[in-house]
Amino acid sequence: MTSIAKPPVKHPSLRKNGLGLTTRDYEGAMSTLCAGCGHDSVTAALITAFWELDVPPHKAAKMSGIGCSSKTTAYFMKQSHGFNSVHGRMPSVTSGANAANRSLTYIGISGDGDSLSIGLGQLCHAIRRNVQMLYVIENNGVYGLTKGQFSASADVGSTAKRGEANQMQPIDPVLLALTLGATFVARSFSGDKAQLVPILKAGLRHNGFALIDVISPCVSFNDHEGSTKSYKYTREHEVEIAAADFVPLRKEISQEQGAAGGLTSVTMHDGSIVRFRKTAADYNPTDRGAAYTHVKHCIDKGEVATGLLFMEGGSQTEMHTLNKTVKTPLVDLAHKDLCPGNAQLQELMGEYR
Amino acid sequence: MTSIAKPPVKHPSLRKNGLGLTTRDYEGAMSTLCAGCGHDSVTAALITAFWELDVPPHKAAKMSGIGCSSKTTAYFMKQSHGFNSVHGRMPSVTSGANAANRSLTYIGISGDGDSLSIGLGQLCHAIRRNVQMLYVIENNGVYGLTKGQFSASADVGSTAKRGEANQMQPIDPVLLALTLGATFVARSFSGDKAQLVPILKAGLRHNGFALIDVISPCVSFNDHEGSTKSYKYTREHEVEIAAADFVPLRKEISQEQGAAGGLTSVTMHDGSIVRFRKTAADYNPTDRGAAYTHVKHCIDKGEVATGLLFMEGGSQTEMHTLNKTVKTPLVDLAHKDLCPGNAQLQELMGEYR
Amino acid sequence: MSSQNDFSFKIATVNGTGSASANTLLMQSIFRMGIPVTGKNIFPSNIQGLPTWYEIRVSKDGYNARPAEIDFVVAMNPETYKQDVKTVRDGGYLMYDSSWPLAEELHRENTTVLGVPCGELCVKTFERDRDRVLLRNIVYTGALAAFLDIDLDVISELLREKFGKKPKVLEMNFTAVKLGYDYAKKNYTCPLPFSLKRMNATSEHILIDGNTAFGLGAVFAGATVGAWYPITPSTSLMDAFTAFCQQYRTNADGTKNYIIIQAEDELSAAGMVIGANWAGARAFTSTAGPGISLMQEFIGLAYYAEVPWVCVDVQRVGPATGMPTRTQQSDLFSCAYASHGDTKHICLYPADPGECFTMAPQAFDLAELFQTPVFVVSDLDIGMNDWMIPRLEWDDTYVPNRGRVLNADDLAKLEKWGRYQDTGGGIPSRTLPGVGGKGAFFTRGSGHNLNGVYTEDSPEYKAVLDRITLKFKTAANAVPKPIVASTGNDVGVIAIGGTNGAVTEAVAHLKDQGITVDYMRIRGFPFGDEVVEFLENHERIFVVEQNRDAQLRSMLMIETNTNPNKLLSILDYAGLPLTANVVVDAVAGQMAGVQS
Amino acid sequence: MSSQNDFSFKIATVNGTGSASANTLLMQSIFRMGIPVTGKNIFPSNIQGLPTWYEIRVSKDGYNARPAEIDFVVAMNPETYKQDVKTVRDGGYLMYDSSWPLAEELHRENTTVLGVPCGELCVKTFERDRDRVLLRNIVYTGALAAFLDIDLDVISELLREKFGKKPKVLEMNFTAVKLGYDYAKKNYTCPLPFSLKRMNATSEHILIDGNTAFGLGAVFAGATVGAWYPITPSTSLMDAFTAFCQQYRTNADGTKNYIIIQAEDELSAAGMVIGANWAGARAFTSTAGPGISLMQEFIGLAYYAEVPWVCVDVQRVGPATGMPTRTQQSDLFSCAYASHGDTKHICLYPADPGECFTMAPQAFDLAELFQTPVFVVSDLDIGMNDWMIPRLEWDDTYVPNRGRVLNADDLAKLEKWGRYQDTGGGIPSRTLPGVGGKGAFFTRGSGHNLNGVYTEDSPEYKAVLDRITLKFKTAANAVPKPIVASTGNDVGVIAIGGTNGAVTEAVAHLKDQGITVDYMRIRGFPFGDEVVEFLENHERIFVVEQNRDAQLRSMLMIETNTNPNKLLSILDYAGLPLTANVVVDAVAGQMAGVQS
Ligand SMILES: Cc1ncc(C[n+]2csc(CCOP(=O)(O)OP(=O)(O)O)c2C)c(N)n1
Ligand SMILES: Cc1ncc(C[n+]2csc(CCOP(=O)(O)OP(=O)(O)O)c2C)c(N)n1
Ligand code: SF4
Ligand code: SF4
Ligand SMILES: [Mg+2]
Ligand SMILES: [Mg+2]
Repeated sequence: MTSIAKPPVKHPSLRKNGLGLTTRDYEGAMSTLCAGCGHDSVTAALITAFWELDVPPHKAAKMSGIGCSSKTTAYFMKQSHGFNSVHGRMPSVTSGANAANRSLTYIGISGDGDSLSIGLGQLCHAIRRNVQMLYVIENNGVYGLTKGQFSASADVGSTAKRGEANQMQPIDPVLLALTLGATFVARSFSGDKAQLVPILKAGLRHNGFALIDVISPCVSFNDHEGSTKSYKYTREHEVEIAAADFVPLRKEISQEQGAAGGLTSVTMHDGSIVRFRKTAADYNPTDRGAAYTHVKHCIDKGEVATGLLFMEGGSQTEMHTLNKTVKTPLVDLAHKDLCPGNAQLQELMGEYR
Repeated sequence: MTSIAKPPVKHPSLRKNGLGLTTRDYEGAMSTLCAGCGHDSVTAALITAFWELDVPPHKAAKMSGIGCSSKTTAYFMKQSHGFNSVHGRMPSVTSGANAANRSLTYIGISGDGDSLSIGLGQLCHAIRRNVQMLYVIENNGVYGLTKGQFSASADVGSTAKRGEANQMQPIDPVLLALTLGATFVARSFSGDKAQLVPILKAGLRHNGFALIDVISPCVSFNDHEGSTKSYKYTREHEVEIAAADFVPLRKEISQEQGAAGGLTSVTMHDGSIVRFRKTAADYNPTDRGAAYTHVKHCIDKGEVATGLLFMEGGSQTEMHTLNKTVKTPLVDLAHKDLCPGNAQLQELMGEYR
Repeated sequence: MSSQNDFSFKIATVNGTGSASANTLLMQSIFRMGIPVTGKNIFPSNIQGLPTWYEIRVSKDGYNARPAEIDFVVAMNPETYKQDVKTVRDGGYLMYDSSWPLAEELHRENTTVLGVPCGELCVKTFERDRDRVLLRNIVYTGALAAFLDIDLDVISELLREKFGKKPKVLEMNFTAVKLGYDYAKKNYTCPLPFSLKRMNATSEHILIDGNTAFGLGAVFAGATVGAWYPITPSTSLMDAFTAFCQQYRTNADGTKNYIIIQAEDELSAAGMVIGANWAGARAFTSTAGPGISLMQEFIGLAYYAEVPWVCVDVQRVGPATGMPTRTQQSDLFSCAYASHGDTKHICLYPADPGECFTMAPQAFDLAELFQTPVFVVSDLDIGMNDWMIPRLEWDDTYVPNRGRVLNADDLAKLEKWGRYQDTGGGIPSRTLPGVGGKGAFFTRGSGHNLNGVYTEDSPEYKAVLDRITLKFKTAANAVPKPIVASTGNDVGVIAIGGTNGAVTEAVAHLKDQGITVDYMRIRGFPFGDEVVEFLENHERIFVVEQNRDAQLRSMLMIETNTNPNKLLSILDYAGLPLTANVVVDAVAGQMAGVQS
Repeated sequence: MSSQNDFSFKIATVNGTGSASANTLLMQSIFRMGIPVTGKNIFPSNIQGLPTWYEIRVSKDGYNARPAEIDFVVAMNPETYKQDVKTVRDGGYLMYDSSWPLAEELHRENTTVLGVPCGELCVKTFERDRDRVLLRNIVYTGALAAFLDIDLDVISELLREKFGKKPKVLEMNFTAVKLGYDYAKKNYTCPLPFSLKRMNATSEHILIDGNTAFGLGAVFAGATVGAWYPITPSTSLMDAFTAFCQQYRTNADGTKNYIIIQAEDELSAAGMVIGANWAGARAFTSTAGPGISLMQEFIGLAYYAEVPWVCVDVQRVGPATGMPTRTQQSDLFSCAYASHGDTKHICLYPADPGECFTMAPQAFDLAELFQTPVFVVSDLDIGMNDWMIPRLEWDDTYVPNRGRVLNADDLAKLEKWGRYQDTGGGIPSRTLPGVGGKGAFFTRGSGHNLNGVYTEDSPEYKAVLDRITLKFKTAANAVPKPIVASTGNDVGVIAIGGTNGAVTEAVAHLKDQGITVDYMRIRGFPFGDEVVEFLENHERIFVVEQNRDAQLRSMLMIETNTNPNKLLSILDYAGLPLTANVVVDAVAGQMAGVQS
């Protein structure tokens, strides 16, 4: 027993999903994060999302960089392979893994330091390549693991624990992703599981790169008065713009009841449907320009726009689609399908004379 | 005599500027770029801009990365120090030089490969830090020096010399800079010296990070039919949105005659004025959101929006301003102003007991 | 085994619970009692909730190496009881928080177990949860005061210095100390057979860590630009530089005579430092292994373009992310031979925080004199642990050696100037941006000739590279000389950096056993004449280093052509500071083998 | 000095003017005449307008090293006349384009100057500027055909193969050949004293460069993922892989059995390759020095987390950007000891394009068997120049050695599985994502124990590192064995990679001078038993390498504890392929010194 008593992450029930698994089967190692860290709530939401989606744990791959946030891949789905790589370079490792084996569900978890400082270039280029993965930024405005320096997502005027205010303008991953042509862009809050889970589910099923910026407070270094990434600040300034109900293909009808109000539907590549329940008037989450303007507007007002902010269904620009990669994962091709053999070689040799 | 006859870069006159120097005094080594390379025209425009601004050559520092574009710093102002650093990392080297000596005029020259692939992270963070420098991207859509691979600025459908079309969406440095909060954003064309020179001048005087994306065709690898970065394509699709007249402080009145049409004036930190002559209706180059929307709109229509697209005058977020750095360049401080001395040390030692 | 002022104890706690300040308080109290003391913090790479240990060694003889044996374990973390119990020496003592009784199977023979219900005492006395958690540490401090005879007045004085302005907090701390103290006194025979007694051996000393010392040294050396990216265990170095700059470099009008940039990564930090030095500032960065790996390209640029800069590598356990909160000397190669192509770099190897301070100006002087990257190769143990060292002194006559920088006047006297021409010893002269005229030149990492002009011509390229080789030879006798303790023995020991305490102690212990050896501590790379002489003058040489691959030994072979057969490795690379017995055992074992 | 099929000539032109294809045509013609021939392209790091040279060596004995002397210089670039004239051997010949008359001061005694007005002939004959520039190269080809007795039929045949579908172009080329040929015949005595005569020594050979050969080898080895960033001189390697994949790996429906990603930089390329290998593909990257520097952090991750991958380093001249279009062997250290912390990596050293092909499957097999990065350390000379080598052969019985990969069935048989447990020789077993169950594990570059669980415990950490050390020992005898040519001499020569031709030739020449030496060409790192034996069995050993710092010699010392006194360096690092005389002179000089 440590002197810090941590409440074990609670799961709603031990119901079974379509694979006959309970949420327990989606758990991982004991978290070593601080008690109350937002990241642990994201972990809990991920467990629910994967469970509800019936993703077989061994068919998922958990990818991360370095940071408290990047550690969270160890805390769920111990039946999945995981790769805690190097700081800021998870996008490339995931791109490579996906290149080799397109049949897995890739979940990448990163922090604001990992993604927006050292890893900014890789994040942008993974978006550009539209690599199929769900990319979660557990955004707390600081470098947690190295003890609380401001990250590039720290807002102007947000104060550090010792009082000094950040002066530099933040990089907003949502605006950035919209600018770079990301095909799925969302923002949520670790403290809002009801909103987070459906977005995670939609992101996991998106045929391309799905980015979710999750405000995930750091209780040790950035949850005080004056911080704009604290639980309190986020709760008070969160404005839900567009909620998403994710409707997996075969459950389409049974979930219909969840829908209410003005609905926009986007059909995904596998036929499943995401319904945007607009909570902000006039919000059209399939219009990139409008999404950008709206999110920017919220930022200017000091509001945190959350929800599934933008999405293009059935993306045609996913990396393998553009490459025309064979459907069979490359790792499953037999050597005989890959090696031309000596007869071909000898024919070729004629060209080198 | 090589077998390739290259017309020497022509300068309008051997008139003297305020320092009594002619444009010859702003020349550099003989260019080793291909005859007709757009980059050489940018060099010529830079010579004119520096000359017209009366910048003493030795008070400028020419910074670059690696690429054909990055070589161009050698081809002008041989009286300035130059630093051809490593691929994609010019922003950091320039930031450091500027940190040490804020009294120089920093001109950074890069390519689309250097800036948008390997150097993307550094470019974004130099923008975020608002380091005072003029950052020129000589954008040709390819890696010239490594023989014509597509860069991240290649448009979808633009073809390579051997015919294959680029499939991935481009990263647009202008939209990116606007999103990241850049305080001066422009686009121009190496073939349009009349437009380019005033923008360069304004950028050189901007108190903060000034980004100019200059479409600068690569005659060897990307100037053919099918390319969207060719001379022909750019000429045909260029749409001037906002032209800038740069009015240096002490010449304010004499240049007034250049102004015509609807004018917006922005006063810069040193009192000089930039006048935007709007050539597109309703264009307000001091409204970031509007600039973004407009540029995006042009892109969607296949147009290349050029001109001084956005500018915030008298920036308060320039790196040294935020840091409250002393006005004297740090390199000019004497050791006695830097070293506390032994008496202070002994006093301090008391705290370590 | 009873001893006064010569024992060690270890406190096992959980990180993020306030034990760090209690442990510092303990160490400081002993120091204030005039007794030489050393503390080693063994902490996890996490913020809260994982096991952490603090080892304190009290040594009247002034030995500061990590103790080979622990006389007394204070087991405050039930999760690690099991392993903590094992680390008590035979016949030693174990104190634990008896609020949670120790399971029977965890008891150990030959160890005296002392239960002190610290948690329970806190719960009974304090109301708020937070206070109960925090003050539990002060309770064990009080108990230790009783067990070890720590002067309560000293503890009170320290608490007063710390909490003087918060009387309520101070009051609670006093109460907590008393709780522990009284409980121990009441229930056990105090003090234990080993205990403390005031001495007067620390009055000219301070307690400081190497990162702080270097940060301070950089201020005195005149560094004006710092660029960095956070990474354990180097972060506190730039934090210290920042704090000292704020203190000493802020002008009356609030403007700053410095700028410190938290870069977006280590590549950028390196670039900034190179740019700033190129522009003429003294600029530096600090990092750890992963940062050194990321900086490799830039290091090669600075080497070949001959731009000075200083980089502190506070080494941690590699390879890869490794163990960020453990210590090692495993970046010797990565620093000395950093970057692709033919490259060699000046390295300084501080042995303690005192040398971190003195080597700061040396590093900048060498970097500017030789126009090349200089690495200060420290480690986690030196950088983050508090060491007892003599007070730092500054020589006010110090003038920075900026090397051969030509200004406009100097240039006026020259007919022609070539940036990369040899001006003696292989060292070229340089100019700074802003000087113009014939001093203007183009810095490039691509092929250039002695005048800095681009070249792809083989002889021109070679002329520059060969001159750099010559420059490096010159540097060999400009770096800090080794410290040699020789009584003319055939057998020698060589070490670098933070193992000095352990090796010094080992040499003394060996002598007690009748084995006399000479000892050389290397302080700089390239190796100078003294190093070569030592190698030549000894028949058998033990090379002590904290890495797996004998990197120092390899460097000695490569650079001096010493016959490998006479270089015997003593390697220790499991991540903790070296203990003297490792060296004693290895040397004595070998010598016995030879003699028999 | 008159000779048949044994001479060399050099053509000086301007890049970007079409001379490259003319030079290839010349070389290919000689090859088709059955005569052994080698060509070295010495080109600038720029696209158009700078001097470039092409050296062709004709050697009936099959020597393929760069020639020490040039018998005949074809000076087509007036800008470099001055230096080109100097490179003709005494008594040699110089042809130049007499359209621009040679200045008096550029004439040289003891050299026969042959003016051929190539430019003028073109201007008179062809109308379009473009044709005039391009065909000027064909005119000198024609003149050389006359001077050297190149079979015009062979030239015609080659032109027909190339331009068969463009009759007008073909016609013009024929005309241009004739122009040069006739002019030479008419104005000079042809052939020159050295000339060509058909042989039958090339029928089982091909002309190919190493980058193409490795790209092809990677296809045969079953690599499915390539990730890269363009950099000279490695770019053409991934270009070749791409082209061969398009040819051999595109399915009937247009889908591809491969994916090649142009990454945003080398860090990303390394990450992709590591990710792809981790997922179970054979994936690789290719780069040059700067890329190796940038990949250092990732290399350490793969080393410590034990993820296989293959990286080809096509070395160029360092340090820094250096001379991208010149050759060197100066990344030996950067590859073998890449990354911070204690790390060592398997390296393969191909000597020619043939070995680039055969080492491709070897590299992937070794990477997967040992679960570690493998470097194929090539260089610009091997990678980008056309070499005459025996036709490539593929053994259709080859089965990829995937090493100890456990699938679900394998796992079912085990009670418990630990990722980093030794399964023999220090090699662990691994699983691929997708397998689940007890095969699932967490890959991390931070401290982990033999079961892959996170640890900060010293013994646990050490156990993994020590097992990796053992694994590396096992690898020493699994990498390609050295090629040893021994006749039991006391004196040996050691070389690696592309200098093999020069060293082989030198050994022969030395023998002619009465100096017999043994020769070992090392092909892999870590060094196996044969390497150690060779070192032990020779009293004096010359280590030939193309770098300044004797990196190979250093590695030999470090890894085998060889006495440095017997290892003599022959270093050549100015950027051009090695010539045999450098070795001959150094060895003969030393031997003379010893004997006298
Ligand atoms: C190359 C490298 N540089 C620096 C570090 C040190 N480091 C570890 S985590 C981290 C920042 C983490 O911040 P973030 O991604 O926001 O994660 P958080 O801990 O806040 O969840 C840094 C700088 C490292 N591991 N590797
Ligand atoms: C680390 C590193 N990787 C790769 C290269 C090779 N390289 C040189 S220039 C260049 C691309 C240049 O493209 P761009 O910046 O667009 O310049 P351009 O030549 O098109 O003007 C590359 C990849 C290098 N020099 N360094
Ligand atoms: S330091 Fe912050 S981010 Fe890290 S675990 Fe603790 S609360 Fe979470
Ligand atoms: S290759 Fe292209 S970019 Fe480079 S110099 Fe030639 S035209 Fe310019
Ligand atoms: Mg964070
Ligand atoms: Mg380009």
